[in-house]
Amino acid sequence: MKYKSQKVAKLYFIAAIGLFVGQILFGLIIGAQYIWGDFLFPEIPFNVARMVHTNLLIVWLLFGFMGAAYYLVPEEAETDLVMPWLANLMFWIFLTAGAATILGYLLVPYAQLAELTKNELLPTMGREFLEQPTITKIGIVIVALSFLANIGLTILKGRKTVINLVLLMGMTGLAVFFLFAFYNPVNVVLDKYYWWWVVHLWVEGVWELILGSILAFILIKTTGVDREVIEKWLYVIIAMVLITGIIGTGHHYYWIGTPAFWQWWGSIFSAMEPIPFFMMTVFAFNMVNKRRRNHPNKAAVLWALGTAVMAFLGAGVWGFLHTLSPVNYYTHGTQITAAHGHMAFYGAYVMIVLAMISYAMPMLRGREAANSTKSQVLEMWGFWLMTISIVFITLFLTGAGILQVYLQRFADNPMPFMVVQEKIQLFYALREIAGFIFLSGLLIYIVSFFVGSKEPEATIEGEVVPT
Amino acid sequence: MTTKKMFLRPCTWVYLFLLSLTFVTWFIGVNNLSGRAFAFTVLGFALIKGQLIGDYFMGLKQVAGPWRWVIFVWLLLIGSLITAAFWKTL
Amino acid sequence: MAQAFTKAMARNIFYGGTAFFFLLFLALTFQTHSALPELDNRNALTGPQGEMIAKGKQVWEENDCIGCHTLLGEGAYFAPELGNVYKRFGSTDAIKGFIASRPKDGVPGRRSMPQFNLSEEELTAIAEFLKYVSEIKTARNWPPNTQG
Amino acid sequence: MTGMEKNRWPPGDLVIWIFIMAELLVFGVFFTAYAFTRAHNVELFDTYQLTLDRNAALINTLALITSSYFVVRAVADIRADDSRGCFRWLLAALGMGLLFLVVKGLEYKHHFSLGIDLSTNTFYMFYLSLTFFHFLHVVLGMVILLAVALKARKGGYSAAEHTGVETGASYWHMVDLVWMILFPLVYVMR
Repeated sequence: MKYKSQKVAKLYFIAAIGLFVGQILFGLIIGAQYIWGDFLFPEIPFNVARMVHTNLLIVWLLFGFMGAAYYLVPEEAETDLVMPWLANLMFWIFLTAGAATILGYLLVPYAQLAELTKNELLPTMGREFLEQPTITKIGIVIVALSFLANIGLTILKGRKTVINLVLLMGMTGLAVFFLFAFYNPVNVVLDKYYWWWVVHLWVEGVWELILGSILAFILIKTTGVDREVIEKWLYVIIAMVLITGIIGTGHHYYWIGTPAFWQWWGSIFSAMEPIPFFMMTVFAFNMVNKRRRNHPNKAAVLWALGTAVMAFLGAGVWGFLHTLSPVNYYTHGTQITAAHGHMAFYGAYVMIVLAMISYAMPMLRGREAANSTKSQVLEMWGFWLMTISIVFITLFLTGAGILQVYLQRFADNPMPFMVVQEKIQLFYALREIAGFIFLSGLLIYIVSFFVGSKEPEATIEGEVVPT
Repeated sequence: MTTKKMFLRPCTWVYLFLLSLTFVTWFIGVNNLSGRAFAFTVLGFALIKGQLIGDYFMGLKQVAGPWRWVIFVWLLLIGSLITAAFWKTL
Repeated sequence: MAQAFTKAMARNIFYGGTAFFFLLFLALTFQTHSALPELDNRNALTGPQGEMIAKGKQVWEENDCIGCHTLLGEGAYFAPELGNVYKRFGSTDAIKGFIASRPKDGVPGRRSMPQFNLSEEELTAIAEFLKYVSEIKTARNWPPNTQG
Repeated sequence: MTGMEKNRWPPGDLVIWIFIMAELLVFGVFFTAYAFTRAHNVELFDTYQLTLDRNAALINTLALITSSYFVVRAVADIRADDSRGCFRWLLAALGMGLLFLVVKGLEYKHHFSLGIDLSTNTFYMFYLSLTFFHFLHVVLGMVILLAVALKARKGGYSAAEHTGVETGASYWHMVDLVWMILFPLVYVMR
């Protein structure tokens, strides 16, 4: 850790991991409700638990992104944060607002929450992933603006690296596109059209800039490869991301009442979306192979490579599976979508945040560069358990989805939704088991922070063999 | 100056050849000539034009190795796919 | 001769490509807006009927229906598609009857929709809203069949 | 880079070639989609193809080929260290590009005056999508050529270092190349 103000990242990372645990617990609850329909009914209905599951995911990833930014921006800019106090203040505001919102979901019926928060003044609630009360949304905008001011001014003051600029663009885009969350017309087609400007242009657009810049930062730090090379590829990859991803939004405009030309535009451009992910995988492995030194933090390198692979599989391959409009005609809004969502979010965004935490946390806790070998071994156990479980969760949901598509949409005598759900129970049960293994991986991951803290740091063994 | 001429002269010939192929294509077009013979002549012309642009204008003729073939492979691919799609309808 | 592969060029392509494709996206959005009046059933949204549908959308949102159901394929996958529920049930009365009759404590061992205690006006509003959605002209008449 | 010896890499910055490949991929998919969709709607496509103006397409093809040739001359000039010549040929190429835009613009004006848009029918969806996507590439290519031309006028390139000229030229030839396929495919083949 070179700059004192980087320290604020630690709070953000701790909160991120804490909320991550919450997300997984609620994931297990809704997973159980898929098997036992009356589980926790009517105390915690499915929609409430799901809302907690998805909202916690978004909030903890945002905590992770902000933490990552507070750690890497000063180091890249070679100057302290301009307003570390603001970063601290915003942390507590965001955490309080987030916790209050989640408690609101859990403690009062959603309709009552809408009434309490005066949703009728500016109705924005009740849309998928944007369930937060309007007042929370305004809070998010304020937090985002303060955050942008903080890192933006720091970047302006210091060295302007490509990584910092790309990160700043990503974060700015995140804030700008979130504003479409406030547009909620009665016209359902328009509502959905611009809803995707938040959701798609986030996860298949500006978030990928954030992902790319964090990945590039970790690769520079852990491989010692020339910054020039890494930054050049970063530009190429994010250019491909946006070239394919912006028009790729069209793969959400097939069946919501939008005109038919989107079938073609959406199919063609979104079919190209795996290309940048593939480039990212090749890039990450290339850089690690060309490394100038071995970094003692093996766990961080593992997370970084894992991100590249799993993002390609989850976002690239599983996305491509159902992105072409003739396929999507059958798969739209089924468990296939859920399968893709789980692996893509884990592979791209969960893993990059954990990679950054893995890289930065030892320094934030006063280490030179890495945790002890013992701690790292445990962390890598967590990596494998979580990653393998998410692969199985994805496979089981894909199985469920294929069967659902066949029985409900493709067969000669389509069956009703609820009948089909009973027939695919087995997959849901298997998914829940994989979910518990995921939780065990997560717990081992957390334990790794408390194990071997007294032991000496891992050291580099052997010299780099140039390839 | 000789190297410049060596580069330009073939390009000029290619340019004139491209113009003449274009006129033939246009002639087939304005007279609404249809059927396999005309359609695939026109497609063949287009592929030849593409290859000439790649080889001479883009300078791929002077390249050895995989990049030499990017345009060729692309033309081959879309040429076959378009042929496959048009074949039965003509 | 060493091949040029410069960061400056990569940067230019990033900025140029992004601007290019974003403008193209805006152009397609403009096209979409001019095509929507034929498709999105906006005529239903005028007059007192329109107010009822607006109220219905509010009921839909303030009870987080999307947290279990899909609407034109978007939402959660825990409960049936509702973009075509009007066609599946055949009438707004059937929809109202279904929502009003959900048991307060659920059905043992099975998924059940919560009892939302909606007023008669709210029930009418949400049923009208669902009717309006079912009359949006989706491409290829999605969903593929009445089961959704 | 004046001799006739073989190179390992194509002219210009390698990044542009990565994007040329990406662009060709997109256009290739679009062309294939056109061809196979036509195979399912032969009558519709053949009927509406007749409403297109082949004379305008001829002028546009000639304009792009000529423009490409002018760019070749610009590259030849800069390789001979002639910045002024390079600048002039690039201006001429830009003029041809402008001619393309005007002619294509008049075609669009005609279609729009008849109320034709992407939702009219499948043929027009493809015709407008393909040509408009290409149209925007012409605009983008012209912006690139203009930037290169202005730098050339200021003497920013030389026989020793003119990667920028070759980069812009490669992109422009790609725009030309795509039209070589688009013209027969959409306007002529039936």
